[in-house]
Amino acid sequence: MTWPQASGPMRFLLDAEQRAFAQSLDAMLGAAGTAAAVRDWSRGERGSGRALWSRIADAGVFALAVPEKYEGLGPRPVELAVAFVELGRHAVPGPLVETVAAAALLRDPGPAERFLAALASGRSTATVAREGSYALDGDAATLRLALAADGLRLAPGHGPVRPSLDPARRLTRLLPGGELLTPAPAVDRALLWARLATAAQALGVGLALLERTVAHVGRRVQFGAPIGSFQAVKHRLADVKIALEFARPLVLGAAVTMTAADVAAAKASAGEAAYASARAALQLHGAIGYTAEYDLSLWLTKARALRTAWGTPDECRAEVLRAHA
Amino acid sequence: MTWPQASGPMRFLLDAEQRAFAQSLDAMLGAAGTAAAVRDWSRGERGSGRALWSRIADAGVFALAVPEKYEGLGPRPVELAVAFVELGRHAVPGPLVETVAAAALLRDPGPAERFLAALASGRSTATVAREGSYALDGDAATLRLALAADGLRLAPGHGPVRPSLDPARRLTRLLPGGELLTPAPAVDRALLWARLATAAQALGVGLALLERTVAHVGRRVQFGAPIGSFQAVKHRLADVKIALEFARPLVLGAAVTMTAADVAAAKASAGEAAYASARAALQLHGAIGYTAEYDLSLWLTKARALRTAWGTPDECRAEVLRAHA
Amino acid sequence: MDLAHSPADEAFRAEARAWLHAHVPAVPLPSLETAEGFAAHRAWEAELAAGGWSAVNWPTRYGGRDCGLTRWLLFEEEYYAAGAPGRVSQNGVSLLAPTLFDHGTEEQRSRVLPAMAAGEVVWAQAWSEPEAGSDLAALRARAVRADGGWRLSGQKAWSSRAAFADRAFGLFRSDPDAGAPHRGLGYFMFDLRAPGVTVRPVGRLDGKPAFAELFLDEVFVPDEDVIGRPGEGWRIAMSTAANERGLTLRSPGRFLASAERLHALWQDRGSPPGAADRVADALIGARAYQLFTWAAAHRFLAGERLGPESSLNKVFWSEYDIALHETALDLLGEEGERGDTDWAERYVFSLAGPIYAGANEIQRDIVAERLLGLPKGRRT
Amino acid sequence: MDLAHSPADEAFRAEARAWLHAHVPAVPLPSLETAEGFAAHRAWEAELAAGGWSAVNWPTRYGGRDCGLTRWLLFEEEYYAAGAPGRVSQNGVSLLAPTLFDHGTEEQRSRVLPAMAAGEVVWAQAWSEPEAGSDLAALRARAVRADGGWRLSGQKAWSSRAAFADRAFGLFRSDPDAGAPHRGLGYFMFDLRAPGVTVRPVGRLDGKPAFAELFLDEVFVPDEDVIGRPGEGWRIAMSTAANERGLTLRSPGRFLASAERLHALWQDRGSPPGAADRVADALIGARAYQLFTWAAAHRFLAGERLGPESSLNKVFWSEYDIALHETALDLLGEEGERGDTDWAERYVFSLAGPIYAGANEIQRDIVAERLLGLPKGRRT
Repeated sequence: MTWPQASGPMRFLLDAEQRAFAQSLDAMLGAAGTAAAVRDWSRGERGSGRALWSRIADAGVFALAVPEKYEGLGPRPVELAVAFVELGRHAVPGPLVETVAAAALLRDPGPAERFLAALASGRSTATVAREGSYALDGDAATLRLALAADGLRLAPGHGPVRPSLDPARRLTRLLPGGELLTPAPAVDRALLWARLATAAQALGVGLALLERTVAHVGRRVQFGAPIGSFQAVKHRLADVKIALEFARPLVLGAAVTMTAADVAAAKASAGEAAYASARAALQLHGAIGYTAEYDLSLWLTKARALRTAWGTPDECRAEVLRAHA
Repeated sequence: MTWPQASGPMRFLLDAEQRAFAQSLDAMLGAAGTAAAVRDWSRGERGSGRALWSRIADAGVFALAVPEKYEGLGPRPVELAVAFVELGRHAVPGPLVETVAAAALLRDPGPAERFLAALASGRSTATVAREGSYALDGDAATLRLALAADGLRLAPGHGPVRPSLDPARRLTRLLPGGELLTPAPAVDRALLWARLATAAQALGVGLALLERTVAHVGRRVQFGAPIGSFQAVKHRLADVKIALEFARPLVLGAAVTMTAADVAAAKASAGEAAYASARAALQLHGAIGYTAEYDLSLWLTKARALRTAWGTPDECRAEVLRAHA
Repeated sequence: MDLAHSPADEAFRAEARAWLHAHVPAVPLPSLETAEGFAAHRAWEAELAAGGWSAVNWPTRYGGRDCGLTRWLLFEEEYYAAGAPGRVSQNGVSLLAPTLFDHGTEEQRSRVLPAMAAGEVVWAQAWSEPEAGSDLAALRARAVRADGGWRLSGQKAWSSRAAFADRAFGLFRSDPDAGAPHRGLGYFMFDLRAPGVTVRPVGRLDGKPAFAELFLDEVFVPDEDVIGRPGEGWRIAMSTAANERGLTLRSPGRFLASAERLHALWQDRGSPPGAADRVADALIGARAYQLFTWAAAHRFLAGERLGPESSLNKVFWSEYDIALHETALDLLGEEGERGDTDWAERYVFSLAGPIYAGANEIQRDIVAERLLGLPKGRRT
Repeated sequence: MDLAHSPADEAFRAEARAWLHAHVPAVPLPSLETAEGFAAHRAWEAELAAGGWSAVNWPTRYGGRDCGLTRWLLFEEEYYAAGAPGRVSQNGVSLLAPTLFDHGTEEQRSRVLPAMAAGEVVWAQAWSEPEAGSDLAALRARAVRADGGWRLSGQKAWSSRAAFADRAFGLFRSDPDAGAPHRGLGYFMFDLRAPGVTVRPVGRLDGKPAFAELFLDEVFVPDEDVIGRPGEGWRIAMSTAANERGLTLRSPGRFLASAERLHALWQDRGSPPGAADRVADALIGARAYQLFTWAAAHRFLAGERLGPESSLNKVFWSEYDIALHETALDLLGEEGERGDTDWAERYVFSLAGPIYAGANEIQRDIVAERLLGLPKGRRT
């Protein structure tokens, strides 16, 4: 059948520039070999992670969350989502999502003038904690933002570092008090940006786990054949592929509409798909996948952490239902 | 390792007599060829179903729910559960569970004297409806019991017959009014017996579906091999087997303890396992399994109906949590 | 990227909505799997056709509106949101028509398509055979050359709509000596009332004759009813099968409407929190399927060929559909056991999804081997 | 049938409960996958042994109570209900000891078992090799005959407990010329501190050294540390593997206690209705596993051999354990991300369940082929 061309402006494909942006990030991160930086970061050694951060900032990733008038390139959520898929695929450590959330919070002229350019350029990194929540990498971030009852505060420090199930994530509480930056921060907007970025990152993590597992089962021989030729293995990976490929348009679509329901749907779906990818990856790698020294672990543990970060699947489902009422 | 003998009276195996009872029911129902009776029953033709009923009653099945002093053999819930597994395996039609529930309800001396012996002997059949519920096969039962707000009533008749998803089950509403048999019927006891019998029946349905599917996939050739040699098919049936084999001890254990929590757990578990068996059976039979004329359909549709009869899985789960509080 | 529709597309959507609002029967039609319901659905096709809505994406000369893929998707959303009847012409419109557009002659198109669009001729598919389920290469029904045409003989199974339809299309072995089993097949259209055709309706789980067995005994088919060259049937059918699993068999509009119905049911039942996750997943899944389809449509419009990724699609919608209807039955509790409700009808229909149009096991093999590049194996 | 326990059994249970109540550490011990935790758990084994509770089902002459299977099950219920520490002697008690009872000599039992029961010698297992996961027939590490014993060389992987344990047991190829690959294997016990043994601890997902790689270079093992005849190791190991998957590796007491903990967590969190189904399923699953085990135990006591049905068991408990801990982490929300909680420790532990002791894919093959009788295939 000969379908005529689309008749309107609705477009649902990344354009050439967006695809090139993703490819250049992928190439840059691939060449950088992120695994060593992740392991350094897990030990509290920041050098390699900070260098990686600078290159990501130079590529313009954080600037996408910062308006042009504050030396940013944004707000451009679609490009941000595209970038965070790549950050997830390469298991980049650090308060990436939180820096984006900070950029969405700091939009009053005063704080914006003061902080945004540095966030866009990568000169500073930020963490953000809602009340009662952990601040990711509070020991590493240069800017610690606390959403307190009376507004957004610049926290004066952080409490002890607690380990996450993902060794590359370090959980801290922010100390109370500190300078009040704005009494009415745009919490909803920040949550939206944080959720979108987390969803995209989770999608990238899930894709990386699938890629690695496909490669592994093609190589690994048991009972005289590559285990990737066993039908049960094939079907499990096919199901992961399906889950990821249906999460992907939700993530990109949410970046276009930026509605609470679409972003929540994307987060729930990408979080579940990435976690399913992790479960399959662990099972099909067998014991080697269960070891910290094998690089697969960097993505496995992140998939679990991102599933709950910035909204558990059930919180996101509740948001979808709320928006639908 | 040499384990000494069990030191106490806790016994968790059917004894020789119970096993013989199950085998004789199985043999009798197998020889009777129940499929034709099920199809007759679906069309509202009762003759073959009534004949089957008599033979089941003669084997003592309904008497197990009737105390000895009313010409019964019971109450013997373990043997009843054993019998209902066989009734499920052979897809026997009619208000089997409801007749058991009626026997549990009619324990006041007056109604017991009047009705129980006939139920035990198979001379009468009963249906029971809770308020607002359907009475199964209300058009066929000789005794129609309604749990009304003011007690147990002998309903004066039934409304129009509505089809169930299981063609062998006919849903009716009981007409209001009628003779008040007892103002305080033992509703909890009746529910317990009905749930137990339904759980056992569902388990039998699930076992039959698995047996038939195993036979089918061993025969059916596609792409040059029996589909039962495909690993995805094997694993799906292995999962069904596991679900059924873990439902089985719940059903038998509940029959021993007759606690609300155990019976609810058995019902939830057997209902889900039987339904999973039905889904696998349909998928692995392919189109032939989707036809009404192929006998598999008799069990497929029953698995769906029994899943909700006398307590949906979620109602049963709620009962487990309530008992556990 | 931009997900907003143009004003012209929105105007098209509004026109469709208004027409549907005015014409969709207030009371649901009887099941199309019954003689009475089939007739009612055929009349509805005629009404759709009279309004110009029965095949909106076709060229106008065959009864369509030449409206393009985007508007077809919008029309489908409006169609199902309006609660409009199931399409008894689905086999023809989604399976045969694309084949004729790609492989038919202009004469065939002019003869077949307008009557299909008008609901005058309803088509059944005749793919499967008793011993060839998802394995089309095992087909055995044959076509033997005759004067001015062919004579078809053999048995076809699971022919949906055939109990009440007018004509059917399917593959027959036209050259038994061809080298490989998937060669030597021809693609034929034939009359279900022609001499030599016996139609035996087969009831599905709820007893309704949703399909039939066809017994063909030297059924004459003129050359004009062969699509493409005999011997090329397999290749032609594969392109149709890809289509079947792809964009046009299950439009997102269906599932968006189903999810809305489920959400309304959940609310009617007092929004039980224990089912909240499954209801939310239905809403999320419908949105995912919509956005996935838009993306696929735009890749298609950009010139990409949609190949094995249609297998992702098939597995997703078929399992989604069952899960949604299981949730509905669970929400209905005891009422969910009734066999005479719309929910029951849709549930039974959904159960066939993972079986037909290429069983999901085969689709997963395709995803694993062709999309993930896993090694081929013997499946066993 | 009768599920009530005898007064004597109930008295035994009460005795165990009282002892545990008085002795279980109030503060949980550090993780047994750390040096500090390992030492604390070894001390706990000694305390258990002093009370006579470290191997209740063994004959008294080896340090047990000869209490029978029923009481062992009751003891395990009490043990886990009391929140008592994980058993660092598990490998020895559940895997090596049954092998010695069935295949060892009296000298071996007298020498090995009392020290094991006392926690003086903690055992690691050394089954797997880097290229032989679930495929034991592919083992390559070898045993070469030497004066008065054997010399072991090669590499073992995923040796649980080996980072801190004293001795290990496993299979080595003692006759490379044996006809079939699963013949010619010997079952050896060896000292982890013997000359030629290098232990390289390997961290699991949370970095804790839950297992180790072992490199053996001509490690001398005297004849007295060979179990059974060399060449029979495969058969001996298979009977141990059946045991491992069977009754004694995961007692129902564990899961009953886990389900209780989950239920308490759910209540602490305000009984969120969205998780009610999963919490109920955890309670139901634990009860199912308990009753399944009782039934199996009674069949065993009645003289039946527990064969491939242990595969049902393995798949059930391993998937159950993960689902339960996933539910817990979900209930914990953001707190569930923490890596330093008991829930996190148990979650990470549970993830290994479907992999070790015969991967669940293999178990499902066994269920399908040996319990359902489906045709063998090439898996691919």
